[in-house]
Amino acid sequence: MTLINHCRRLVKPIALTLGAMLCISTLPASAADGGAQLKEIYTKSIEGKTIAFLPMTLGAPLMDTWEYVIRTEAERSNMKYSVKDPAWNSTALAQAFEGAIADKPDVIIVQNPNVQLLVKQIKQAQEAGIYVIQLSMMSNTLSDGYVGGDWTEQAEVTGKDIVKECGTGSGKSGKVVILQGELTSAQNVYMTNALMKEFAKDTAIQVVSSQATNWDATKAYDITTAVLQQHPDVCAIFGPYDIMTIGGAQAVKKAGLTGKVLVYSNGGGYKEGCDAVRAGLIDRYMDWDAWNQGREVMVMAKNLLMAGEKPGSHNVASFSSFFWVTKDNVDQARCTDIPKKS
Amino acid sequence: MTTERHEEPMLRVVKGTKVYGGARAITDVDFDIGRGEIHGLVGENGAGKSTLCKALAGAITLSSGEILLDEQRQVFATPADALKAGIVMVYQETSLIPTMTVAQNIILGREKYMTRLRGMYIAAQQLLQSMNFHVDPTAMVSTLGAAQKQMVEIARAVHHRARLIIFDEPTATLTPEEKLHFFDLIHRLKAEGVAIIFISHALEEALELTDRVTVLRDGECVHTGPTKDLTREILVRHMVGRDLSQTYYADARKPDIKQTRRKKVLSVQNVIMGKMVRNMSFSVYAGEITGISGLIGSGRTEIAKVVAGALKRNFIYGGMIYLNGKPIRYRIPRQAIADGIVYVTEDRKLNGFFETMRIDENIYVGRLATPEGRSTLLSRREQTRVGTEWVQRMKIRAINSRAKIVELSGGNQQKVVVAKSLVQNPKVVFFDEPTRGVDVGAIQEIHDFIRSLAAQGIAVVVISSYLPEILSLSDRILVARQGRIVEEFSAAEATEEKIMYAAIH
Amino acid sequence: MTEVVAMASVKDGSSTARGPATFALKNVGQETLVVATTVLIFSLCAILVSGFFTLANISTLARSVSVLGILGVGMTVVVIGRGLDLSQVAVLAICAAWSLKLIGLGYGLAAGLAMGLGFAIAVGAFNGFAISIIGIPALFTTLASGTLVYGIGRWLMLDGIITYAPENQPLLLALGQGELLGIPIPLVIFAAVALVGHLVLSRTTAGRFVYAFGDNAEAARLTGVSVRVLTISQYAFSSAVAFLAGLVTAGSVASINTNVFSSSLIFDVLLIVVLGGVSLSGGRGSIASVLAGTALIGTLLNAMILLDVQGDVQNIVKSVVLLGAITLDRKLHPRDEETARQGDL
Amino acid sequence: MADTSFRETLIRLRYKWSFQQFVAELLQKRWMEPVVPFTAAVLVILAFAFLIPGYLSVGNIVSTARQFGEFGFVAIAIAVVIISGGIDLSVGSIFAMANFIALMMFNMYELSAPLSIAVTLGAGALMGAVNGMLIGYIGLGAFLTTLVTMLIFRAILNLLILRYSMEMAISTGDSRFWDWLGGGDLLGVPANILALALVAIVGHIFLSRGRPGWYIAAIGANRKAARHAGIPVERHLFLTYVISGVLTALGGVFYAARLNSPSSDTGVGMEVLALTAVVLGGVNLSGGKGSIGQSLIGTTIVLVLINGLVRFGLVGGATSAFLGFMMLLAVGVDVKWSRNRNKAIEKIYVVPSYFKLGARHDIAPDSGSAYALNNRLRDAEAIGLGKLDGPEDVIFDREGNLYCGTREGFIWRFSGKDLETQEIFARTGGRPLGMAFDRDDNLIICVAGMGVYGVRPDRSVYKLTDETTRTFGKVIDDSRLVLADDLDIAPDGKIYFSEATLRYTAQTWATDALEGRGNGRIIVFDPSTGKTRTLLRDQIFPNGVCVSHDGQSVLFALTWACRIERYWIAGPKAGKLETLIADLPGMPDNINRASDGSYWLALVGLRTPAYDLAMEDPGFRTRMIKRIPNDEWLYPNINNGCVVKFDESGKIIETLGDIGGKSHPSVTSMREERGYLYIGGLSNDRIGRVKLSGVDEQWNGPAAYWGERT
Repeated sequence: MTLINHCRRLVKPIALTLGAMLCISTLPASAADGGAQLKEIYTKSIEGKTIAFLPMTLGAPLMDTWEYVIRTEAERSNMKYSVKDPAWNSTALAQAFEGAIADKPDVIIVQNPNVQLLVKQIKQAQEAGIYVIQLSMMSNTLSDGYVGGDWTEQAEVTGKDIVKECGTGSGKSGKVVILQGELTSAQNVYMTNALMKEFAKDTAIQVVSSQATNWDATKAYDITTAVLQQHPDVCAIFGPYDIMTIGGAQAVKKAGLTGKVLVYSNGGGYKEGCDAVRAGLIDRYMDWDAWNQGREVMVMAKNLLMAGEKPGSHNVASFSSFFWVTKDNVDQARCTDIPKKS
Repeated sequence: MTTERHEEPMLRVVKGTKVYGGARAITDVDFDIGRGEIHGLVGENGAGKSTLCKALAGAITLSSGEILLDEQRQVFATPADALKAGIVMVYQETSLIPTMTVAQNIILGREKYMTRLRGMYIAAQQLLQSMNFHVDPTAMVSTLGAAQKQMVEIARAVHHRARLIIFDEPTATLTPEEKLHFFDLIHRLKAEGVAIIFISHALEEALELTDRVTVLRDGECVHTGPTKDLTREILVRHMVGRDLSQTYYADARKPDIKQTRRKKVLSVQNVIMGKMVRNMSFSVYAGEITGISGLIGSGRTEIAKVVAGALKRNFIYGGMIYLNGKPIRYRIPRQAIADGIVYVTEDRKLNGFFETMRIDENIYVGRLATPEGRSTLLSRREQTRVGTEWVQRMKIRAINSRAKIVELSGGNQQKVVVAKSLVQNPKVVFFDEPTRGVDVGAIQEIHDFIRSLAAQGIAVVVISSYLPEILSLSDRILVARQGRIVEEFSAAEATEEKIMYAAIH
Repeated sequence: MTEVVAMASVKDGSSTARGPATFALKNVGQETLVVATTVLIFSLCAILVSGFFTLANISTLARSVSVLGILGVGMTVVVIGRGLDLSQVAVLAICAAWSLKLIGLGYGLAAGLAMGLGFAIAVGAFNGFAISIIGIPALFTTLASGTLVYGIGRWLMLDGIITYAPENQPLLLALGQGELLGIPIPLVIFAAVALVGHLVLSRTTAGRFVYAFGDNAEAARLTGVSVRVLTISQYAFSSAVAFLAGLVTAGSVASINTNVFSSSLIFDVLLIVVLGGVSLSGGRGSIASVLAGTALIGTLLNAMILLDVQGDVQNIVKSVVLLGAITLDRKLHPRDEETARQGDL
Repeated sequence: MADTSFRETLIRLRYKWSFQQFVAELLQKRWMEPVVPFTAAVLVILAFAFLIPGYLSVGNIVSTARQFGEFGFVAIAIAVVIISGGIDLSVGSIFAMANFIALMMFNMYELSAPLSIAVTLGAGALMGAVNGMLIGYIGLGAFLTTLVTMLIFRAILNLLILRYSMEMAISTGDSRFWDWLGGGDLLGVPANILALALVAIVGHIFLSRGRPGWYIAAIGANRKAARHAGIPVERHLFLTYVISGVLTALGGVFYAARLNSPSSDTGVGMEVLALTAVVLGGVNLSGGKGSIGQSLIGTTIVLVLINGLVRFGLVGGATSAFLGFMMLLAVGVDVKWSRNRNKAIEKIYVVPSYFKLGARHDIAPDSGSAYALNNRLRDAEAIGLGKLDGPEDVIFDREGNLYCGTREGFIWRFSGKDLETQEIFARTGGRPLGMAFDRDDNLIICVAGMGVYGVRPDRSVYKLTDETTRTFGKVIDDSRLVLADDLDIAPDGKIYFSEATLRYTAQTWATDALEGRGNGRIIVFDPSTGKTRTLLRDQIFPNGVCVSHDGQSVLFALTWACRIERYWIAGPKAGKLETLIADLPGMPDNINRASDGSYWLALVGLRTPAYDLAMEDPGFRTRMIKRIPNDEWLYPNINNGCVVKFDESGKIIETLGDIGGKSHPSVTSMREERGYLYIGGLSNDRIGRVKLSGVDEQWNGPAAYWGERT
């Protein structure tokens, strides 16, 4: 399932606007009794407001992390909070979004499954006076805000690393396996395309298999097993989603090739991902810190509320940072683990 | 074999042959019928009457031979072709749409592109009532009884204004009065120039109604001629292929009537089940054959099923059933079988045997379902043993006991069904139409077998609508009508007339 | 006229004995056809696809289809009994995941597995109850109970979509990853389940009753088979087998993703069952049919992975093969409109 | 009845309007089949309205309705297929494919909106045709075939999306019509709901009244029977799947217009959801039964349920759990319900009500009352003995020929000096009952089961009427004439006739007595306009009808009520109804004019104390009906009757009886002709003739009424 989508051409204007927004929002704070007045403004514009969160699903580590952070932040700020679980179904998500508009919350945080879904609904929400922030995934319509990663950039970094490890001069076979998620998901497409561009720069790199797993670890396991039989000398395996890639990594481990085949993946830096790195299943793990993204999106929501502009009048963005986690630094990494629900 | 006909026949079959998976159902049959003629088609079960008629109606296609309509060669690939040519068949197993109303069924196939429902119901009511068929046109066909379904079929054939109507045993489910209306209808149709093929078991009807009669035996045409030259005896001789004195029912009455002290095994008292069984009471004695006669829908099948646990009697006000003085109420047949009560079905194709299994496997399943035959693992030896034993005892004619049951003739299939129940060592056996669709030779064997069961001290109940069968088998005859036993005769005093009178009045 | 009668009586009784020796393709069962196709495709792959005909790959092939095969065995038993079990995948996911969770919470391996198995059997028994006693069609019952079980599992029994295998339970992982005498354990389990299924169906009274019931339910009831108990047991068996398949799945990747519920896995199971020639109208087929179907699908899938054929193209190939098989079957055994059973789907 | 006690009034009120009868009649209606799912739908909606604030807000209803529109098409598609005895699992894939193709045509190739829709529907038809070819013509099983095509269509769609998704992501078409389809409305009703309503109405008419619909249902219910009826099975199965494909594609078009997103997960699992919806609505999975309305009810339940649960904010699992639970619950109840529906109707069909008759007159021969019985009918001369089967009514023409109808539907004529020539004059079919001659010597007959028929002197039979106006607001359609009983013709030519009961037939009419309720009516047919009109409703078994000597009023007998009523058709009291004779000692049947200006009345049977008592206790009769077989029920005595004569004021003048019931046990009619009285009986085997004394020996009914022939 699509996790994140990004339109590169939007990056610059959004970044600029974000800066402007931050300035505007801090202006009233320059009065005499700064602290008290600011607190009053904050309280007035934040408390009792409603945040509606619409992820693609609940029950997966990434979404659960976001959900936890957003919920606790909202509770801390005395905001009302609601969440819907469309269970991986984009039609249900659209339905939930329309339902949310009818409920008239103040901010909707939505994870858009693809670039075209919700185009009309976001406009409708804004016309109804609701701020819409997109988390991790964008649509063709600019909403009031965006928080998430830049997939192309991440894939470029990953690709360069793979070329370095496996390409000309590394002394290795140069054989690479890509475990795609779902072929049609935009995130998958952006990452795969960027990777292939990087690989094209080095003739030694040879992609021996590029199969869809539909985000399923079992399928990744089967595919990897079969490919490793045929090409025991594979240099690197890349999977764009940690939970699914673990299946492929189990196959590597089963084949006794741990350490010989480099497993690349990325994720939100939650416990499950870190455990995989610690267990030696994933060698290079690109962590884009889902916990932090949850914080960022709440900050953005509060800023929008305090600024009080008409929804749809500004578009702001915040692109998440990312960093490599390997076995060496995994103990220093945050590896967030949300408390289990009782 | 003279046919006194002056005009060209309307429809002819020339050397019609139909082969079903190797077996010939009809062979080189020549048949013809003229305008406004009522043509009787008689023969025993499996003689090929239905096959011939289904070919005329386009339900099946002949393997070889020709059908000529007005001397034009016709190929009926589907019933639709035959309908277009004006040939309608009224099937024995009624061919109605159960989820549609009576009126819809009547006009189905001849309806307008859009139908106005109220007009349809009124028109259907007029049609049905004008034939004195008392059926509600708005009723769903699935809620009708057998006789009413038959009436709807007949009404449909009339509505279709066919040139040729084929009636396959139309009177089997009708009461004498309904038959009267039906015969009147046939005569009116004849007067309108409609040709009618009339298939019947009841030879008297055929002799009374028809202009000509064709007799089929074993798929071949053995006689065609004007009805006025025929008598019942001649017909039977043609049908059976033997002299009358050798035929089965001629001298079937048993000379000795058992009058010894009888042990009452089963006692049914005031049993009520829905609409079908209303206050049924009778008793069954060991070593005796009790015959139950009655029209279809008289509750005779249902009471047998109630006793054998296949149907449940009303929970309150449902009456009592005693087995050897002990009250019983079964939820499922398994319990009845455990107590030694078995029911041999009237419709073996529908719920009699397992078509994917061999003879011995079928019989062995029956054995396995009893408390004494129960075992966790199958035993090949036991299977072969019961298979061989019962193939011999029932004189089942097959290459061996491992033959597939679908390859057998109707009579042999019936014997397997009987064997499957008798292997369960019953104390009380209900035979529901034990010889329906069974060839003559097998009838006698099955009857002999039923008698030998009684001789062994088993209580036997035979349900049949065929009076000669009841008369020849039973020690005691019960007559069912409208869900109750209305009359009881001893074998000595019973006659066909008495039974028939009791069954309908 | 008497002569005619006499002549006819000579022929009497010979009609049933007559019957031409039938042979050729008409008598070839679908199972044989599938086996032949499998052998053909297998040989072609062995020659044409590099890396196919190696011991390691064959073992991979077998391993990858064993979950499908295990489910297929359960499904076959139900389908022979004229039923259908669409709740298998939900049971596979939820019961296995629940077991893992319980073990993880420290209930111990045996207790965890027993509870998972117990829940699975309860679901199967419920299916059988709803079908045989309430009278809801099997297709619908199992569809609904699958949804119900998945929902309850996700809602009340499990924490997230994915449940991870508890650490320090090598036995659990071995179910999916281990080997026994060089044979992958999933394959061993598949073989064991298939053997049990085969023995139950062909050597026990219960198995014979399943065939009888699937062939003619009413006849079975009248013969004295307790059809309700039978139906309940066969769905319970199917569920238990699904639970086992779930453990194998969980073992191979050390986790189980309940999202497998919304995949097309159940359709693949039906595919192998039907491909092997188990009739959906009941009473016909055997475990051997499932093995044949599994082998064909396994060979095809493995070869296509090796050839790096795109997943959707794989689906198309797979589907067209099935369509071809059932079309050929229909051509060899044309439907007789006068005798066909009503309601064959 | 002035001394009616308070308690009795209460009881009377309690039974006046019967809820049970209302329910029984409702249950008989075909559209009541989905009553369980419909109730479920209402309950679900109410539950959510109660639990979720703002659930019934306009905004939410509209947004739910928009999804309803798209999904509704798919549900109808799958319903049609299930009715045909098949199943279509490929609808989800076809839906997604249609969504994609519509967007591709409209956005990428920038076709006009109508053209895009046409192309999409064509594609839907094509995909349906693939299914149809395989299932209809090749004869594959529907479940497997559509399972496989589901996978194939989905795989092809994925390949297409893979190939075109980038181009489609950036291109957008522009059309106001397209936008209206996706988000517009007409008078607040969303566009797709309008389209769905249109399709549903047209579809419903086609399914319930149109040839293709009938054929599809017939094939689904019994394929062999359908084939025997000449239905081209293959072609209609093919057609079914094409219809399914087109309808699904239409849903896909609206989805495309609304969401504008070619997601690859579009329509995944839709087949299961649609199947759920349709089955919840009560469409029978085994084929042949079901309607569009049912599938839409089911759709409502499913969508409202999902929508409500998602809005509840429950986690995904809970939604599934509730859905699964509801599915099992609703279908389980529905299965049990449909299995027992007919049984339920049967159980509650007969609805006894409270009815109290007045005191019985003494009828003992020596009682001296006007009703005192004698044996004057016992030695009646028998006519047609043994030939006739139930001459209910007897009548004479101007020439003195005697006519009667029999149970077989024949009209017999007895002619000659001593009526010695006996012949079947005509055949009407049905059960000929009351008769009268009109001005032109046509014999007009009430034929039970058929209506009012006429026989011309040349023996040709013709129909006058077989239908009357439908009562507004009545549950069952009462326009058919079920049991036309007796008639008479007013001087202006209008035919007044009675329909004894609407709820029972000529075979089961006696059961009507157990109800003691007004189930019959008086109807008038005007031959000059050909119009039939119901005059009086809710009459307790109206039977004999007779126009008074002066032609100003119509007398009619209420059999179970033991009353004679007079209805004024002319003069100052026109339109008024009054009771002429109450509390007769027996059940009145036909009334005919006598030569001396009075009237003859047949009493079909005499009242008994036990029966009178039973009529006052509906509970007793209800128990009796439920507990014992119907041939052991307590019926009114209709085995012993008599003939009485009364004058214009209702005074009884004379009584003729047959105490032992030897020759005329029950008397249903009598006619006076030239000094004789002729007696008919519903179940008798003869017509009786009794010489009357002191009457006009030349009197002939038609001549006296219509005057000499013109």
